[in-house]
Amino acid sequence: MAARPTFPAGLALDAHKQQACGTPIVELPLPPQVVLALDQGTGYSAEPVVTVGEAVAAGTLVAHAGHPYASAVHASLAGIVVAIETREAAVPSGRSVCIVIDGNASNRIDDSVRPVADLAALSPDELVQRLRDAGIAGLGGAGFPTATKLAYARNLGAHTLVLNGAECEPWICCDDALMRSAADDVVLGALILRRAASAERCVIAIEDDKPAAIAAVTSAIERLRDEALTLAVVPAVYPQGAERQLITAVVGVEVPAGGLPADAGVVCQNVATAAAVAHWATRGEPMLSRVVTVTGSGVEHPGNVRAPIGAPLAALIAASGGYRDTPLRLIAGGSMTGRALPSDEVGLTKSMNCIFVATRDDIGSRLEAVEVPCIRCGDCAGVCPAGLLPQQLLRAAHADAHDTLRQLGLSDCIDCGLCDYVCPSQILLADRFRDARRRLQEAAAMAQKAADARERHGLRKRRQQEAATAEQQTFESVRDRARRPDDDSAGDSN
Amino acid sequence: MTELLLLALGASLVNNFVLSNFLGLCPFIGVSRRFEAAVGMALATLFVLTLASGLSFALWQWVLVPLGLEYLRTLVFILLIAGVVQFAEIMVRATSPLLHQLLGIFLPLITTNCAVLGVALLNVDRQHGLLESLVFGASAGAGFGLALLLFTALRERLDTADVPRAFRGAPVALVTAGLMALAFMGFAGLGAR
Amino acid sequence: MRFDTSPAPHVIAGYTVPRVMFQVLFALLPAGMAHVVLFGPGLLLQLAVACVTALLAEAAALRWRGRDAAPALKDGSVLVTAFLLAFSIPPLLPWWLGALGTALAVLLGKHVFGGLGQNPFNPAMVGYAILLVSFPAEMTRWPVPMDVEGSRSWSELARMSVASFYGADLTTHWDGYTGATALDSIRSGLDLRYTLPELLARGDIAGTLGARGFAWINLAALAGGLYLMLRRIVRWHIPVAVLGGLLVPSFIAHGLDSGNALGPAMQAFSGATMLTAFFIATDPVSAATSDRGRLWYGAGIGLLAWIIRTWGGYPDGFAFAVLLMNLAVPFIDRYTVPRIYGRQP
Amino acid sequence: MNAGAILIAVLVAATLAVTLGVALGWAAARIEPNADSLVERIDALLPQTQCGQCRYPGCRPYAAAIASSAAEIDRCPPGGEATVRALAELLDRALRPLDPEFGVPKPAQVAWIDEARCIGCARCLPACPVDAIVGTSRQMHTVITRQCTGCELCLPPCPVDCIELRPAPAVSRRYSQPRAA
Repeated sequence: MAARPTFPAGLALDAHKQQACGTPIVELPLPPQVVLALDQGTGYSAEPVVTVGEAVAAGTLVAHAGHPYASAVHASLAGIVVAIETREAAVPSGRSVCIVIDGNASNRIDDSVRPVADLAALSPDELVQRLRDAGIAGLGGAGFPTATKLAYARNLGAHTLVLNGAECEPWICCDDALMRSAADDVVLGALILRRAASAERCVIAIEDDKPAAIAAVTSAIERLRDEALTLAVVPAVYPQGAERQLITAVVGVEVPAGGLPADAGVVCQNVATAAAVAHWATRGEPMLSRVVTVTGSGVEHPGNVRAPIGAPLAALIAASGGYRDTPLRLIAGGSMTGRALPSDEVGLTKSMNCIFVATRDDIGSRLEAVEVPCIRCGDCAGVCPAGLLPQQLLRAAHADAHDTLRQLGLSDCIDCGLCDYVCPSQILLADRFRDARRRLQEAAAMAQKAADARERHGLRKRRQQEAATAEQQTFESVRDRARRPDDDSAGDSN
Repeated sequence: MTELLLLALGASLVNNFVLSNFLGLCPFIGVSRRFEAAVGMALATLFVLTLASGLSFALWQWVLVPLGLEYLRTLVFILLIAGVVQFAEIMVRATSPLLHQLLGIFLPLITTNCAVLGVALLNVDRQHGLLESLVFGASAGAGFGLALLLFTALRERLDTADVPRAFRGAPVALVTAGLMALAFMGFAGLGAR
Repeated sequence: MRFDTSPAPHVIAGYTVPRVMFQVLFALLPAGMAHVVLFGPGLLLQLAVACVTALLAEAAALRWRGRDAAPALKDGSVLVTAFLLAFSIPPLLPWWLGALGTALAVLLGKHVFGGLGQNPFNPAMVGYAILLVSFPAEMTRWPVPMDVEGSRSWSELARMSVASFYGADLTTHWDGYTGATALDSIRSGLDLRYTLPELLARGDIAGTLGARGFAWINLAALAGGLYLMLRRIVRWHIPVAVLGGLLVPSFIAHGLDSGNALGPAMQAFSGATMLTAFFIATDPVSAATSDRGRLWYGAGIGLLAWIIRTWGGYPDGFAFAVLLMNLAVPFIDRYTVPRIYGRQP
Repeated sequence: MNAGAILIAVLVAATLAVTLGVALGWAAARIEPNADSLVERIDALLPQTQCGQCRYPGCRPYAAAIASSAAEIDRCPPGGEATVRALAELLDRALRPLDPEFGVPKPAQVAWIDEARCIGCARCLPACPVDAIVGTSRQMHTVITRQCTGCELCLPPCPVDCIELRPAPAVSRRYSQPRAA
């Protein structure tokens, strides 16, 4: 199949996938303890519905998704809740309330875990609700609740479901492994998601450097014979797997700035999410585990591991043969956008697709980098998939010039890190932009608050004025009424 | 036609009022910190220069010369320019009070902008006709505006540059203006051959 | 186990500024060899004095600001400035003028604005323009190149270059060895109402592709420039735009008036055309930043150079054309922001 | 030079002056200055706490005072240095530190009512410039945290000092785009 045209810019990177991709997916033995972060990576936390000391079974709901950006959390291990407390966690803020469960050997499974018998009878709305209850969240890296995304897609009338199997980021290959071993699950999940989103068609997009996955998915599609389902092979160019860029490559439309993919008639889900949906449909299991790549020169046997959500990362690394050499960074994600974690005690989250244990061999280029002033060479602008001018943004960020930053489209930066990658001055551009974006968001929130206060103050002043006028009128009418019977006092009004 | 074109080219580029003749330097340095203000200043100066050229020509040709009052020209021109500038100020205040704030003292100072009086006097010295006066005034204004806008955009970039402390602000602005004048020397002799 | 944290991305390509700068120096090699063969070893002397002065000036400026000078001296950027200036000035220039020009280029053109990456003007062109305006006689005296017929020997040229470098008066010994450049001779010829064909028929002006001597240097610079484009140090926008801005009007003008207007081949292979198009105008610090902006910027340089060459007071307008477009860069950048993904143009 | 020439010269100059004066006077009277748009742009940069620390009865009156150059831009402690900077940039005025006479900047804060001690006197309700306190007589009052500007104007009327200021909660995070994967 010929590769199709893609989004502008981007860069073909050294993939580093062979390390972890040679071996089949390994099942992690049940760990003695799991640490379930209630923020699963979106910045919004679920609310605990269990108390310390309570016994839970595998699949028991332990935290309820109050906010649409939070996802429900289920016990991934049968045992006793031993703590509910704020801990270090593998989430952007660095900390989250966590539910800690000590396992007992019962392996009891919650009664609610039953195959979904009436799947075909469920309406799309019911499907979305059931997926929300099952705590299904995007497994591609953002951890955004699938149900919320589907609800947006339904509200805005999305016509196409794009299933993201691009996996463009170096080092990560969990989706590749999953597609090769469980292509039927992916395809089944795709059909369920398409129905839940009420989309007309579904396209599974895979980068052309994964021929085995392409073959597996192709034959799974053939077995299913559903005309709404097609495969798109996209070139292996980073960041092909970024939602907006993939949509442009596959569907040929751009997602409007500041809008959602659904505004362009598209909803995007990860292939692993689709497989998890299939898991839920066939076994009734909420999201209890995921496949994660454990890789880097710092682990003995790189590979893909299926592990319960909340499993301590140390356990995953131990299952991969433990550390070797001198591990310098523990990175959740790949080399381009992964977040370096302070500790391997944190639990696996739904959004964590890769554990990259990096040694000097892997990240030496960054460790040895010496930052020099920007020479405006424009290489960063040449690769920016969002069409931005990082060199100009850097100046504006340095000067903290909010208007300029907005004009230059800081909010459209997708944080792919390519500008850093190519910069000959070796400036930490992506990090500066993250920082500037945070400041910009804070300023916007302050401005919103000020605007609200201005409006309320205005309303209050008007109300006071009206009250004063009314009082004046009342006073005058009372006075007039008091005056009418007594004509002699007419002259007093002067 | 060619004559007028050469006149315009000369007044705007080759003998640029700011960068070759060093006329009108105070707003050039003073109103070049913000681009919006510079655009306003460029337009105001263009307006004043063109109007003052036409009116001063009329006064000269039809009042001062017939009455033999040529010696009054400096006084009368300044009076005239002051009037035009005041009018420009009223217009600016009505259309954009923010611009009025930004231009501040430099708006009334157009009155004593040597570029404006310079154009009026040069028109008389070179015995320009009405059309020539207007073209000369307008292109001098355009040249002033061009230099001002280029300079302002440069200074905005210098604002975020890592300039040595001793050169920050006015010193580096003056060095930049000097290098601009150097670059404009490239136009020297243009049209002379 | 605990780990250090650091922001993403964790792996970078490892391109560096010194690598870029030394590639540029390397690409100047062919032009340098052609220069030495045709005009004698003067260029080497100029390079030596320019490099030494540039490094000293850079070190002094950084020391004075209380910064570490070592990395800046090693990154090669100041050497690029020195090389470009040395290539632009005549090889017969007395050493103190070369030193003065370089010092002004580095101090006034670069460090007043804050050093690497901050200078709005191309430092080498600042130095060149100051020298040209201040010392017009010295700055327009070139050796007669070796490819002009005559009985000059290279060793004699070398002796003259060294003598001139120390400031000897050339008129006594080497009168016939120096002269104006081809572009300069054509200008003065045209001023004296000769026609272009008459001038080009003289053996001392035009070669097959362009001006005697300079045609080979331009060809060599073109080769070096293509190498830089191949190595992706330079992208195509600026060189193509510079050449387009120069050649399109010269093609039209030559078509209209072949008696007076230089043709595109002569324009392309004389003076500093190729050096500017590939090495000087492409200095990223002082160039426009977006691709579209770079097209405007380059075209402006080419067009202004053509205007100055045709009607102006200087024989080769490239230095001023570059400076003029340098000062328009922030203005161009303002209006050539590329369309952002997902936004209306 | 004779007296006639002087007279003519004076006449010409005077005529010109009078003509220009009349024309300008007419123009000044006919063309209204439009100050409101400037006041609005200044008001947009103020934090809208309506706290009155600038000694003007609210943010908009202070904006009007700045626009007419009656007040300097250094009187707004809740906005802090950022507001002074934004104002200086908008108006191209010199950057200056906040005048401590009008208070010192504090971290963002919101009012909080100790409901155990509140006697429900309702005196704080009219004091709030943004109606962020709810409650009626003899009922417990409470502050709508999201709308409170932390202006402290509710403190003085409270007879039992049951209102205190607490650090404002962090601004809410918005849905950030899924990252490249």
